[in-house]
Amino acid sequence: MEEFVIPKQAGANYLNAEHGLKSWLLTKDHKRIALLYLGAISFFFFIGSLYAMAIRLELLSPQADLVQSSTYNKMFTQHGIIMVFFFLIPSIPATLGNFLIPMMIGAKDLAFPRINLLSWYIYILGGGVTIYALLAGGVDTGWTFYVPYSTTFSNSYVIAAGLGIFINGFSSILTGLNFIVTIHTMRAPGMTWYRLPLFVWAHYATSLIMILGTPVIAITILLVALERLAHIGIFDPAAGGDPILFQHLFWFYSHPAVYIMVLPGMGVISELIANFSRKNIFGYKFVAFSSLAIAVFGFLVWGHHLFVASQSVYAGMIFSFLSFAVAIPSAIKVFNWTATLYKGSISYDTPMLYALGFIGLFTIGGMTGLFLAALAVDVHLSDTYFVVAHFHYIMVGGTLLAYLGGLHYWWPKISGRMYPEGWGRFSALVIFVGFNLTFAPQFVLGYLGMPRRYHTYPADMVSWQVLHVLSTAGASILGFGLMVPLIYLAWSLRYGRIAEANPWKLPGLEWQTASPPPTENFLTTPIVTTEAYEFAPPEHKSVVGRFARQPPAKV
Amino acid sequence: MSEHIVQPRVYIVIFLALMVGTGLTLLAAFRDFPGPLNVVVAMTIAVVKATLVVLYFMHVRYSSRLIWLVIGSALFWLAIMFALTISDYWTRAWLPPL
Amino acid sequence: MTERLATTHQEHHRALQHHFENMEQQREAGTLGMWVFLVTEIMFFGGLFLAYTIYRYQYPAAFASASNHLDIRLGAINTAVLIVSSFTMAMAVYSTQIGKQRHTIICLILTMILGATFLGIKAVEYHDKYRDNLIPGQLIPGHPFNPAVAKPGDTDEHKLHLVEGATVRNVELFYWIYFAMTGLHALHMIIGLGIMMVLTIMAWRGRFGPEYHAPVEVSGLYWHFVDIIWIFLFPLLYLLGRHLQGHIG
Amino acid sequence: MQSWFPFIPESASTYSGDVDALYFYISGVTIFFTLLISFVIIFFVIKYRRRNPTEIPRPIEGSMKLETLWSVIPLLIAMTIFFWGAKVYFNQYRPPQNAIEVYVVGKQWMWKFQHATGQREINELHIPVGRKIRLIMATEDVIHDVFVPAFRIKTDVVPGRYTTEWFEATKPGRYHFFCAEYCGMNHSGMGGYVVVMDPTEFENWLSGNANQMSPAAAGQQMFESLGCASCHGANAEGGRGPALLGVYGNNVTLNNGQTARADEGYLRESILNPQAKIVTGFGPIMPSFQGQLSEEQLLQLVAYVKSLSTTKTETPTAKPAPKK
Ligand code: HEA
Ligand code: HEA
Ligand code: HEC
Ligand code: CUA
Ligand SMILES: [Cu+2]
Repeated sequence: MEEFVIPKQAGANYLNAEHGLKSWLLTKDHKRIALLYLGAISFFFFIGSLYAMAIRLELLSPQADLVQSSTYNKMFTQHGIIMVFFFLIPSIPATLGNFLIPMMIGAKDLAFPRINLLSWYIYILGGGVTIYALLAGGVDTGWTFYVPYSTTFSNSYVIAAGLGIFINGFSSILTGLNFIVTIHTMRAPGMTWYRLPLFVWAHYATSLIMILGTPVIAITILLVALERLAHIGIFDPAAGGDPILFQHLFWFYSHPAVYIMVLPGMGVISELIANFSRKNIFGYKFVAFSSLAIAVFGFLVWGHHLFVASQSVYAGMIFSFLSFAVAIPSAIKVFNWTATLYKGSISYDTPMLYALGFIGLFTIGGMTGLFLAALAVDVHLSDTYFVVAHFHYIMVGGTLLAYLGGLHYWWPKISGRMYPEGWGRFSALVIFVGFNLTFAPQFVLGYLGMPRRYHTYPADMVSWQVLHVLSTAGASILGFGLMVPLIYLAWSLRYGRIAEANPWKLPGLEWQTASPPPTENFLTTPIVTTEAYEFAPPEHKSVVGRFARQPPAKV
Repeated sequence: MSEHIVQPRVYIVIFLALMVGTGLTLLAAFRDFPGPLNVVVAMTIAVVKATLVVLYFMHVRYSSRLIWLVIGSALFWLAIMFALTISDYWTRAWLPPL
Repeated sequence: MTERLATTHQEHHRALQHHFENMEQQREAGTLGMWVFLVTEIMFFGGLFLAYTIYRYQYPAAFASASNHLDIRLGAINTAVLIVSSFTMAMAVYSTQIGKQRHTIICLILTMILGATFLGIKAVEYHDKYRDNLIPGQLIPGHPFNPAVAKPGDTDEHKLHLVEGATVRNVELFYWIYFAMTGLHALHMIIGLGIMMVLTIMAWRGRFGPEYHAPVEVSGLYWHFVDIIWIFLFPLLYLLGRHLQGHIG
Repeated sequence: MQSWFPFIPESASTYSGDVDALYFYISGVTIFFTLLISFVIIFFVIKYRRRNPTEIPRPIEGSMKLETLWSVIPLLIAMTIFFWGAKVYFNQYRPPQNAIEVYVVGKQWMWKFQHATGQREINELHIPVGRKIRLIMATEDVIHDVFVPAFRIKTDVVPGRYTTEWFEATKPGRYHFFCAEYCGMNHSGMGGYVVVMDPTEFENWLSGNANQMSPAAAGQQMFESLGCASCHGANAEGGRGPALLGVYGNNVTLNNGQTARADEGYLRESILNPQAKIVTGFGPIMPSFQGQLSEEQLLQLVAYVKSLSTTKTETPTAKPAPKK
């Protein structure tokens, strides 16, 4: 790969190629669109976090003291809706994925740049409609929109919020479509499937879920909105409809959607683990195909959300069985990451700290999923704080950490500046500690019987309050920890050290061009002749001992 | 550009087959077949018609394996959705008392 | 492996977008993109088909009665209309492939006329349902679902003839699904007509030819897909209860 | 098990021990794997830390043996959890015979209970220790859920049908129960207590509240007032409609040749949507009572029809259940 011509730093890059607001709002450059997403997604994360803080404050005491029940219900609903649909699902794919997939496969752009821009506008439109719903009075159905509460009994802005999610769904579909077509048709010469970075594999699997699952939630939400509008009765028992059918349709998407949320994170982690230990990933094909396996099996387990919902006992058993089966590909990933560290050259840079944190927290989050997949235990744990802890462990401890890790890792490429390493490590540590303090107590709380979506709880449960106080304390530390990167990343845009083209000295294609990259990524179409994560040239494979010879100096 | 150009002759044959299929399904609808056979007959004809459209009008017969894979996965996922949802409705009444 | 990529030195086609290497890649991406999009459409309609299946299994009699009330003649005519339009669409693709743009334009216009005919007939059917008070729920404010039910022996076509075991409220469920499915289908037809309008204009301006016809081809895929949906909707909605007509209670 | 700080809730039903055992087992597996992975990672991270900025470690390709090992072992462990969980769940969800039945109606945001002997309660349920209790649950509006942490049980209450849940309490006491399916504004207030009493105490409680009409008796009155009797006969001995004696708990032959088991759900459907399943030998003449009955009244009618059957359900007297 020595033959790349790396553009001079001072030359034109995607950031300064054009100027003015219009050049951003009408851009078709995947890198600029990624930044548009980054901005919008951060905004939604901020809103969602405010709700989280309000929830935690309210739960400090058993009584209602900050807000009324109706407000509390809106808080967790809106927290859930914003975090899931407008933050976590688009987070890694639409920002890092958008930015990096074309670069990683050696393409100039995604296959459909205009559609890419369109999906951002759709996202903004969907987000706008949802924000309207929040401002107009909010929704209080829970992010799951269970009928008949959402169709007939709720007095809140269900239609507007549903419409927002419906619209946003098309953004997700179009992103997935764009990724799939791009990965199939736009790979550079020599970029075979097995040379793709695992980040790309993970996004391929994610896109599969996006295009196969999202249409189903779209039609389901549409039916809920119509039912609410016209009282037609498709899910209404009074007309012969069946509320459980809604739950099937909802979870047919929403369980796979949790893998939309975690697979891109896993892709980031594969990159981080391999690159920061300077090793090829252990069992490349297993890690690659486990992503596909998760995407496929992920569609077979949705009924584990209905174990106590009066689903057939036998269907429950099938779904439970399959839920255990889907744990295996995740296990394969965890073990392969761990094995990759073996005899590596491990650096302690901030992205790696996030990656290591991810493995631990994802393991806990995933393993607690097994409690919930075990039928008899789920009967006790369903709809308690155990579930809340389970999914925050994966979504916050897992995906959010992966997102932060990836953002730090690629920050030099994206912005052309380095972030301050010391602050980075410091905040990674604070976040790790704060996170565990927030959500570990909730496991205990859940087994003790505290139901979720509860504004108040019995005052005689002293142990419950103790755990809630711990959790709130943890959330404050977590919140502080999250604010630090927000500040120093913004700071670094101006004052950070100028980044080299390849600050981490890595073989990935995205590092073989300038930081920030030029508009069409590479000056000439690259020709790929090496495997992914190939640090040492092939002739070094035979060398005995832990290290190969000194590498040929990279530019 | 190695693309196959389907000749009008083929289109006409398929078109006629589709019309015949429509006629058949209409005729079959008024006959009382035993058991659930009415559904089976109607659906078989519909599937055949749809297959003809996909293979010839949509050129899939001459397309790459990738396109076959895409269509196959759509059908596979549809089957998952139906099979597992129906597994619930179907087995609800089975539970024997203790 | 030192040779540079064979960045085509041949003349760039003016329709080639900057980020593609050549027309072949662009066409491949377009076709794959449309197919992937159709997959999402299949899943989109799939949710409704699933609802249909579950409820039909639970309320076969009501579904048969409701289905029998639909106008089978109009339904059958519409099926034929759509099949013909699929044929003309296929011919439009063929004409572009062999470079006869005038034929393309004729075929597209025919397809549009047929599509519009379908929608017109659908509108007549919807109006019939409106007249018989079969619009479910409060979909049309002030015009609730309230069909007249025929007594045994009564042959009034505008009344609902209930098959043994059917109830009116489950008939309403059928009509809900009927309107949701045919409504979404019609929406897709309307979008298809819009696309075809654009294609016609492009063909008029002489944009297509043997090297560049992906837009016509890809739109054709879409149109055929809409046809396929109808191929399933017709028997499911119009036909499956017909043999029970003798059992009207 | 109550240490200085509780990590598990009180355990007060025959089922809670089973759930706890499985819970501890999975906890063990989880702790084992979490510690294992953490230790290995920390060990590697320290041992193989980067010592020289230019070093490049030797690539390692992967190992089929290891991959198999760490797929199969977790799979086997997962299967033990699956089978254990399924077994306990299966027993928990099969309706027991000879249980004391309590009718439960949930509505935003309260619970109404009615004992077979007529006592009504709101947000409180008194039951005897050591007897199987079966809750037959309906809701007037949205989905609710009866969750008793101390018994480790939970089942949604779904509009349009009956769901059931059963337990056998092992320790007298007052236990919290909660609504565990989000149901709107006052969801977190929709709970109360299950009061588990000694048999004699319970007997006293029953007789202290004995002035209410039993659901079956109330159902019988409605059977007349709603005109059911005009078709089914004053004593449900049959007429234009089928006799209802001995229907409950048996198989009914339908006019399409199929059979249906007459459980509570069937009786409910027969009253609300009589056209759905027609008894063989009868015409579809029974009118639907949809929209004319509250869930409570419906339960009373069902209770009455059930009382006509020989498949006896226990009455909540304090006789200890025959132990086998
Ligand atoms: C990114 C999000 C995410 C992910 C990845 C998962 C992953 C899993 N989830 Fe989770 N889940 C949610 C988000 C997620 N979940 C959310 C949001 C809810 C609540 C929704 C709501 O109601 O609001 C929920 C709820 C939920 C329930 C329903 C609980 C209830 O409401 O009653 C269940 C039940 O089975 C479940 C199971 C699982 C399982 C088995 C996995 C598995 O995929 C986990 C697999 C991973 C591992 C197992 C760890 C790695 C493995 C090892 C380290 C090796 C050792 C392994 C073995 C010995 C097997 N989840
Ligand atoms: C991506 C998904 C995601 C994320 C990131 C989070 C993040 C958090 N969540 Fe959330 N949560 C959900 C998804 C998520 N949650 C979902 C789906 C539900 C279910 C909803 C339902 O039941 O319908 C839920 C429900 C839920 C509950 C249960 C409510 C209930 O059932 O009654 C609780 C309670 O503690 C909670 C807490 C938190 C906390 C403390 C965080 C923390 O991690 C948040 C951390 C962030 C901060 C603390 C702020 C960071 C600060 C800044 C960004 C800068 C701020 C700057 C200034 C103030 C100047 N969440
Ligand atoms: C107009 C006459 C009529 C009235 C009034 C009527 N029924 Fe019926 N009922 C029938 C007939 C006929 C059948 C058998 C056909 C069927 O299953 O629909 C039947 C069936 C039933 C069944 C199912 C019996 C079985 O063997 O499976 C139940 C339970 C029942 N009725 C309860 C009631 C109750 C409770 C009421 C009053 C609220 C009532 N019926 C009012 C005529 C009537
Ligand atoms: Cu009732 Cu929650
Ligand atoms: Cu799930």
